[in-house]
Amino acid sequence: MPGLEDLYREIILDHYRTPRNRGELAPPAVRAEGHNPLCGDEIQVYLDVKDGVVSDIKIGGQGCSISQSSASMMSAAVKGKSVDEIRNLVRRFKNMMSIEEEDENAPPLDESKPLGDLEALRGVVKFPVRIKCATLAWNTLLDGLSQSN
Amino acid sequence: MPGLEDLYREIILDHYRTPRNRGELAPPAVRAEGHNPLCGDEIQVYLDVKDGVVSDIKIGGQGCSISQSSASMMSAAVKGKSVDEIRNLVRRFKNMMSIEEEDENAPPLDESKPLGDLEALRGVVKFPVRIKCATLAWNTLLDGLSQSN
Amino acid sequence: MSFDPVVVKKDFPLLEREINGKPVVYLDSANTSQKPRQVIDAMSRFMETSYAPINRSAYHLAAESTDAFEGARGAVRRFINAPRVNEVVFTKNATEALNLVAHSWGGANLRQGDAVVLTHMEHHANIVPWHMLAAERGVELRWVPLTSDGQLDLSDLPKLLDGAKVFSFTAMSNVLGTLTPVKQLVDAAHAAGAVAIVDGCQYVPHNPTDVQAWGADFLAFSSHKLCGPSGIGVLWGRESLLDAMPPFLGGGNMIADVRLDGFSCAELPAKFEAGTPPITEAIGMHAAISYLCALGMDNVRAHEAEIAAYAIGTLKARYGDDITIHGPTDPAVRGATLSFQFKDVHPHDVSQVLDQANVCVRAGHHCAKPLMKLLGSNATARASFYIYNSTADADALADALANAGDLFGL
Amino acid sequence: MSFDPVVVKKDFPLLEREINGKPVVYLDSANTSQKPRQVIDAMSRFMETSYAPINRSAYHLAAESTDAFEGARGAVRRFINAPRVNEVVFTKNATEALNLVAHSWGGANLRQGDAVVLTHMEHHANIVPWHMLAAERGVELRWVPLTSDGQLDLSDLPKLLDGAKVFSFTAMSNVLGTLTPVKQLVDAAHAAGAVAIVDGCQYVPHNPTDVQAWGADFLAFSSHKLCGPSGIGVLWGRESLLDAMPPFLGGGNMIADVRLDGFSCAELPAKFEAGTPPITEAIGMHAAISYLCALGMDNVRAHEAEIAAYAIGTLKARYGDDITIHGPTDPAVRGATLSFQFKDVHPHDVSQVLDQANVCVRAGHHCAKPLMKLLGSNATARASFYIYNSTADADALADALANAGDLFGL
Ligand SMILES: Cc1ncc(COP(=O)(O)O)c(C=O)c1O
Ligand SMILES: Cc1ncc(COP(=O)(O)O)c(C=O)c1O
Repeated sequence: MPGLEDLYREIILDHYRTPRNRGELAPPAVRAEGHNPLCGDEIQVYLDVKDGVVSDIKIGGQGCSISQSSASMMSAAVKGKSVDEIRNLVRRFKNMMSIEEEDENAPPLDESKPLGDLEALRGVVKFPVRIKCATLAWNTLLDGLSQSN
Repeated sequence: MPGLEDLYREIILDHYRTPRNRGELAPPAVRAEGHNPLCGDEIQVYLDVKDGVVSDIKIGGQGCSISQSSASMMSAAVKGKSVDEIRNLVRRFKNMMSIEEEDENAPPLDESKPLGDLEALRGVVKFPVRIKCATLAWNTLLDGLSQSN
Repeated sequence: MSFDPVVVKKDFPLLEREINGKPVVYLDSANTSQKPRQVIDAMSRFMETSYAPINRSAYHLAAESTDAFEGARGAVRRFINAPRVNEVVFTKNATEALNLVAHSWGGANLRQGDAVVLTHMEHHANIVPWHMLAAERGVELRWVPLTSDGQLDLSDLPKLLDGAKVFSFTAMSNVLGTLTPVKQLVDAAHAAGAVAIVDGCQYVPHNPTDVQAWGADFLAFSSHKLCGPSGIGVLWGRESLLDAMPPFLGGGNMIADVRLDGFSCAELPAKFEAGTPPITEAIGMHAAISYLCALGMDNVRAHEAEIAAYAIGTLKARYGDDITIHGPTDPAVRGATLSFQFKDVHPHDVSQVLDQANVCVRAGHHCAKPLMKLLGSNATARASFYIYNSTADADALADALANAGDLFGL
Repeated sequence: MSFDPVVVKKDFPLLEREINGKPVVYLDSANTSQKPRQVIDAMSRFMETSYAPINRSAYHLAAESTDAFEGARGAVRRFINAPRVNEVVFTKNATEALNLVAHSWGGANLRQGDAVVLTHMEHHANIVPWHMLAAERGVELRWVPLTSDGQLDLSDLPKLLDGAKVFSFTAMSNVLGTLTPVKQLVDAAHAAGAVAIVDGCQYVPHNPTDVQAWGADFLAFSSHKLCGPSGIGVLWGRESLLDAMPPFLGGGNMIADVRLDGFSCAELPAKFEAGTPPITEAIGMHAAISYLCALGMDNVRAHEAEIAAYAIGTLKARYGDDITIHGPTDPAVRGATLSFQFKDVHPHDVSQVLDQANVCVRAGHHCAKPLMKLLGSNATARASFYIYNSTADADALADALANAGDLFGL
């Protein structure tokens, strides 16, 4: 069994204790809501999308250290990026979580930029039950992006 | 395992080959229909009930040697008897088939008269699956009697 | 034959049993199949070492058990060549699977006056749910008739399908052994704009199955007929159809959210799996599928065509016109399920006499009363063969039958 | 204690398992229970020697297997003291049992504007089926609130029940461990003219059950929580109610007759048991019931009251205000199912840390989201004890918890 240190990296605990971009955005910002039906974690992702760019993002909801820190890191990584860049990032993150690509016709993955803080979540793969915690925010983000179309 | 000779007594085969009281009765005779949902046996029992007496009975339907011979013997045993006598007989027959009494308030059983040919069906008890075949006609008879009330 | 049924039989502990000093000749596999040691052991081992909740708890043991459970889903996907694993829904049996489709897809899509096409050889599991729907909302049921040798009579199929919303049919008759032309039926359904539902209860255990080659929309089957445990069945459906369907049973696992004023559904397949699933049973079914795949489903089919030919040949040679075998005689269009009438002996009595020799056949309506009516009786005796039955079992059947005629003086 | 849980534990092979050299401390029995050797062996033995179809075929083996299956029904009847054996319906789990009642009794008896009363501590299995009915036909759901210590607040019960047709409630909360006053609730339901449905999932495995003493109308529970196999559950209902209800699933076994133009239903209990039932699972459940009865259900209850008191005492002594244990503290009105909040550590993380010590607890909403909302969070950690858990397991839980606070620097 892998040790807890693989899961609870210091940087994860930091994002958990001090989450970035907590809050809400008023309409016309998009609001997407995600549930982890297995454990009850809930998340709200608010997005301001202008000219194909996520100019602002806020996160609401409750969850465990993994889902909360993943949401926090995501918000930091996404803010100010273009929708295309973000979609690329979501795919990279899901790959890292060993989730198979669903869309065979997707464009080639751009892995040139470093993942930064997000790398710290790589250890989650060793705890398969927690993968759903880590990806909750990201799936909710995707939902928000498609609403903004 | 009990031998087949316990089941297929000569008298049973005789009633099977030469069933008594086959046919139908026209209305106002009562018509009751029974199914053995497990094997598909079907039976129709027609009853003329006058002044508390079954003055005539006819049997229709299809089934195996046990259900057919039981129906034939029943028709012979029942014809001309009073409804009370018949209800007593049905209870005796079911007892013989090891079926528990449902009605705790039933009157005491009169076992003074011999069962006659019906005794031959006693061997069916050793073949529990066939008990439903043997009792099909009797349950249908009960149904007919309650219709005639 | 590519496997030896006599060798296969050694994997099935029950078939070593003797009653009154004589071995059991099990010819009732169309009803339910026996279980190999591999399945029994997989279930015991799972309960002894890995049993834990599925999809609910986060500890190591629960993750292990969830993996094993979802592994079974993957095995089913491969076994029937379904495109996606989330299209595989575990039910309690094929009956629940067919009720699920009738209730959920039918409930959402069928209106007063819509037509559902069934065949005259369907099992009650593929009739009664449609009767219930018909009674509830005035749906019309239409019936594909049969030819005299027990195949589907397709001459009027386009007319029957005209305007129909559903065509639901068996891939193999549990009474006649008839294999139906599934791909052709699916194509005809689609040409008419109807969804094609395949009852694979009898087919899947005995033949290689490929839902994509068929182009079918739904497939239902049960574990207990394919050497797996009782208590679990499968509904496969196209993702797009399942996704659009309302839920069936409500409760734990099938929800995304529950509030005092309503609920929302989970993703597939959880949406259709309310409550604690048949966990150990999924493990057992996985072992059964692995067992069958190791034999090779092509070989299973070849064995059964052979044994059907042998059994029909033997019975006919021995009893001539005293025996009527229902359904097609050509082994190319039938499996090894033989319904027969012997002289004038009632099937129930036939089965009783055979039982004295421990030859286990079913007598009755086989949950196909409309077909019985068509055959002009209300019961048949049925001998059904599987991977563990050899020509010796067909001989035992033929031998034991002789007594039936004698006893009734026929 | 009248039995020694350390001795009982030796009957459960899985509990001898070690992960990373440390034994498993299984505290998730409210989710699903482990299986004793006696159950595992009964299932294996049945598949090895007696497995055959139920209620369909007439040969010796089938009669034997039918007897064993119906024997299980008799055992269930005695276990819950039901008046008649045909009132015991086998389902796939408790969820199906509750759906059956909601769909069939509710479908036949509830009309627009009718009220169904539930409690705020229900499991989704006793909520979602009523939501589905409510959406379908405009039925009103009313909720019995809770007191601050997690018991039912009955002060407004007569008002809530006024004009209600159904009162459906759990006999024991799967989150709080609360035992509800079943007889009082049944009486209140009847006084208001409502039927009383008891969700016995958590209660029946842990307490002596007597449906006649309760005077209840329906009872639902699952085998897998009472040391029996997955894949089978029970609905008990009063004969007069079951008799008057329309069928639920349609197919084989539940019919008296099927024609092209309709069908008629079989007698109880077959009417509600469509398709091939969970045969081996019934045998396993019978073995589980026999196992529990040998321990004595009074003793089981006494053991759990004791272990609940010990665990609550130990955790409180050790962690004081750092731990909040939900639900009543008096062992007289609770079972040994403890939901708790530890410092500010999220339950999911608590369970992860405990898992490092092989202490298996569930973290999540426990399929009771409305209750979670009331508790002001969306998850709890839950340790649930059963016959094989001793005070040593409570100590292991307390020990392992220390790490959770450390890790998060709390
Ligand atoms: C109180 C209660 N009701 C209903 C259920 C549902 O039982 P099952 O999942 O076995 O159908 C459970 C268990 O999950 C429960 O604890
Ligand atoms: C063709 C067919 N369909 C449906 C069924 C129903 O299967 P189950 O009883 O396992 O639900 C059967 C078997 O009984 C069958 O042979």
